[in-house]
Amino acid sequence: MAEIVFAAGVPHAPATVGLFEKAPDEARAVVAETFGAVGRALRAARPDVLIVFANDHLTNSRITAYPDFIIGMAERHAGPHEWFKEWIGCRDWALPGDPEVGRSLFRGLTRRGIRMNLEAGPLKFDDNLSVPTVLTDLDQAGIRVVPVLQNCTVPPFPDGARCLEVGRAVAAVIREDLPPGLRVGLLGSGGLSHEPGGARYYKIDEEFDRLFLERASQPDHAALLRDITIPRMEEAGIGGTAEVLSWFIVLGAIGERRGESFGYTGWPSFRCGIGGVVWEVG
Amino acid sequence: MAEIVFAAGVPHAPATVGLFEKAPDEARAVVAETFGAVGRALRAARPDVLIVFANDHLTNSRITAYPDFIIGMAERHAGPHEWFKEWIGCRDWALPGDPEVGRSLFRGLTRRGIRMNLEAGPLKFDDNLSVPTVLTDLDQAGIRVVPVLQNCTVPPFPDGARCLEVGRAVAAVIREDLPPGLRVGLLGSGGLSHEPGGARYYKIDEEFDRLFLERASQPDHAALLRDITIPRMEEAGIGGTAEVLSWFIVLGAIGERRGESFGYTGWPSFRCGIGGVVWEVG
Amino acid sequence: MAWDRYDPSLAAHDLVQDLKWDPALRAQFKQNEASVLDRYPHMRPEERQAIERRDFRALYDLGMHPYLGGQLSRFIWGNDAGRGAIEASNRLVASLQGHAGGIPDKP
Amino acid sequence: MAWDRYDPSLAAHDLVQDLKWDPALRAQFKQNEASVLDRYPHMRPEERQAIERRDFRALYDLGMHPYLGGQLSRFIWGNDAGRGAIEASNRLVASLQGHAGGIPDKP
Ligand SMILES: [Fe+3]
Ligand SMILES: [Fe+3]
Repeated sequence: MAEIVFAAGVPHAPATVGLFEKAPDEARAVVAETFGAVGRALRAARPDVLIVFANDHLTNSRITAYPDFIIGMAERHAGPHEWFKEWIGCRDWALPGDPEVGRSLFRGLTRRGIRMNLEAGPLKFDDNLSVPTVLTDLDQAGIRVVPVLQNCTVPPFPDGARCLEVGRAVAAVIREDLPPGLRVGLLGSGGLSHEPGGARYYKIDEEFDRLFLERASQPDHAALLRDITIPRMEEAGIGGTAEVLSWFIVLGAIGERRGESFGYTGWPSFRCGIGGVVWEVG
Repeated sequence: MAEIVFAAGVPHAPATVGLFEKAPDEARAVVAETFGAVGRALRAARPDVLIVFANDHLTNSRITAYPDFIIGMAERHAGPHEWFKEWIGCRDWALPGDPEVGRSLFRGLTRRGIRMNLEAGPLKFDDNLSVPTVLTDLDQAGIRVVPVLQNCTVPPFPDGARCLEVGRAVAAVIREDLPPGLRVGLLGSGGLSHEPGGARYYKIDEEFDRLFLERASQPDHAALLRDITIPRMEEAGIGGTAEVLSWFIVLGAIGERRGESFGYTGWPSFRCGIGGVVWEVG
Repeated sequence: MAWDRYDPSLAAHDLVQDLKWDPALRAQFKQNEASVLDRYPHMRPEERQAIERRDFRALYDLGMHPYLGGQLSRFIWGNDAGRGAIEASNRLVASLQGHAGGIPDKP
Repeated sequence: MAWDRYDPSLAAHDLVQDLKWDPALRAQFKQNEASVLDRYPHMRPEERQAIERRDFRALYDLGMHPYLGGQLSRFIWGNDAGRGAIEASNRLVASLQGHAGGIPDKP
C-alpha cells in the first residue's frame, strides 16, 4: 500500500516565465510565493514519484484522433518541445521517469474502467510540464515523474464529475496496486481563467478564479461541482479555463481536504489568472 | 433532412465463408437465408450510403492507444487486409466511400458529445466488413459505404446504454445535418455468442443468442438493456459476444422498431452463433 | 464564439499540427505557402482562402479550434516569449474582433 | 478466464500487432524468433518465456488479450481458413485448458 504524501494545483501560463521580469511587483510576488510554497511543500513531503496531470494542448495528437488521457512511461521526460522553446522562453529541463508506476497506473485504471493511453516513447511537452518544472526547480529535486496528459480542450472532454471519478480510481491504484511504502505526490497543472487563441485572449475572469480557489481549498466536492461547472469555465475563457479539471483529478484522489493558497493575480499580460493550492494530505 | 431507409444486424464469423461448403445443410440454410434476406432488403431500400458499425478486433490500433470509434472517410474501402486473407478465405472486395458523410458524422457526433476518431487514409478491414460484404454482394450494389469501427473488445468499451445513446446521436446527425433527400442505410456487424481466442473457443451459447435475437426484434429497448447486459454477453463468450453492441447503435438510431430474423444456427465449427435481423424502418 | 461552430474535420487543424511537428515544413511554408496548402486535399476552398488572407475571424467561423488558431497566428506573426507573441496575439484578437488594431477587452 | 487478469501493458500485445502489420517481421520471427523478441525492451522475462514455450495458459494468466492470443496462435500453428486455423485453435484451446489434445467443451 503506497501513500499520497503531497497534493497541489498550479497554473502553467508561459508568460509567468517569459514576462516575469516585466510584471508589476504584486504580480511577481504571487508567482514567486505560489511556486515557492509548492516547491517547498513538495521537497518536505519527499515523494518517490510525482504524478502530474496536465492539459496536452493538442501537442501530441491530431484533433481527429484525440485521447482523453496519455500516461507517459518513458525512462526520462524532457522539454520543452522544440516548437515551444522560444514561445515559453524557459531553460531546457529533464526529469527521471518511472516506467513501472506508469505501467501500473495504466493497468490499474483500465481494470477500474478508465480508458487511458500508454506511451512508452517520448512525449512532447509544452508549458504544461515546463512551467511548473522550472518555477519549482522540480528538475533539481531528484523525484521521478509520471506525466498524465489530459484532454481539457478538445470537445467532448471529461467533465468535473468524471475527473473526480478518475481521481478516485487513481487513489485506488495507489492504495491497492503500487508497492507498499512508495511515497506518491500528485500535481494538477492548469487553469485558471484564460482563453488562449480566442477572441477574449486578454480577458481574465477574476471572479471565477477567486471562487475556484476558494472551492478548491474547501473540503466540499458537492459545492465544487455545483459552482465550477463546464459552462462557467467556458464563460471564464474558452479552451483554457477548463484546465482546472486537472485539479479535479487530484481532488478526487485525495478526497475532501483543506488546501492553502498563496495569493492571486489577474495581471492581464500573463493572459491567465494566477494562483495555486497545496492540500493537507497528512 | 436525410432519412433512414434500411437497418439490419448480422454476425461476421469468418467460418461462415471459409467453412460454408463443409457445414451441414441446416447451418448453410441459415447463413444463406439470413444474408440473402439482408441483401435483398438492402437493394430494395435503395440507400445512397450505408453506415456500417463493426468491431475493429484490434486491427487498426495498438492496445495502448485504443479508440472507441473510428470513422473511415476514405474515397474507397478495400479488404480484407493482407494478414486476414488466408484466414477468412474470401475474395478481395472494394467499396466506394463517402468522405462528406464521414466528415459530417464526425463533426455532428463531436458536437453532440460523442468522441469519435476520423481516419482520412485507408483503414484495415478484417472479417468485420469483409464477411457481410461478400455474403450480401455489397460490393456489387453500387452503394457508398461509411465504416465506423467500434471497440467491442478492449476494456473498458461503451456499454449497451451508451451504444443506444450513440445511435440516437447518429439519428440526429442524419436528420439534422445530412443533405435533404439522402437515403441512409444502417448495418450493425457483429456477434452473436463467441469467444475468439479464449478457452471456450468452441462454445456457443444458444440460449443467449435466441434471447438476443428475440429482444433485438421487439420494440422494447428497456427489455433489451435489462436482459442483454455486458456480464451476460461475457458469460456467452468473452471478447466476442459483446460485438452485438454494434446492433445497439443501429437500434438507438431507429428507435423502438420491430425486426424480422431468418433462423438461427449454433453449428460449433462456425465458432459463433449465426442469425440476423432486418428492422422495419418504413 | 463558443463551441457551436467547432468543426474538428477542418484540414487547417492538420496543417497547424504538421507545422508544429516539422521544422522543414515551416521553412517551406515561409518560402512557398501555396505548395504547403496544396498538400491538404480535404481542405475546403473557403478554409484555404481564410488562411491565405490571415482572416482568423473567417477561420474560426468555419470551426477552427482556437488553440490551434493561436498557434497558427504565432507562426505567422511571431512566436517568441517577448515582443513576437504579443504582436501575434494583438493581430489575432484584432482579426477576431473584426478591426485592424488595438487591444480591446482589457479588464 | 475473465477480464480480471487482463493487462494491456504487456509487450506481447505489441509483438502481435507488429507481426500482423509487417510481413517482413513475420519472416524474421520464423527464422530467428529471439531476434524479434529482443526488440521489446518492456517485455518481461516471464512473458517472453511463455511465448517461447507456446504456453498460452501462462500468457493469458499474465494478462494477454485473448483476441491477440488467438492471432498469435494462428501465426504459430496455421492461419488458413481450413485446416491450419482449426489446428491452431485446437492447440490454443488445449494449452488454455491445460492438456495436450482433444477439443473439449463442444456443445
Ligand atoms: Fe494550458
Ligand atoms: Fe468479430
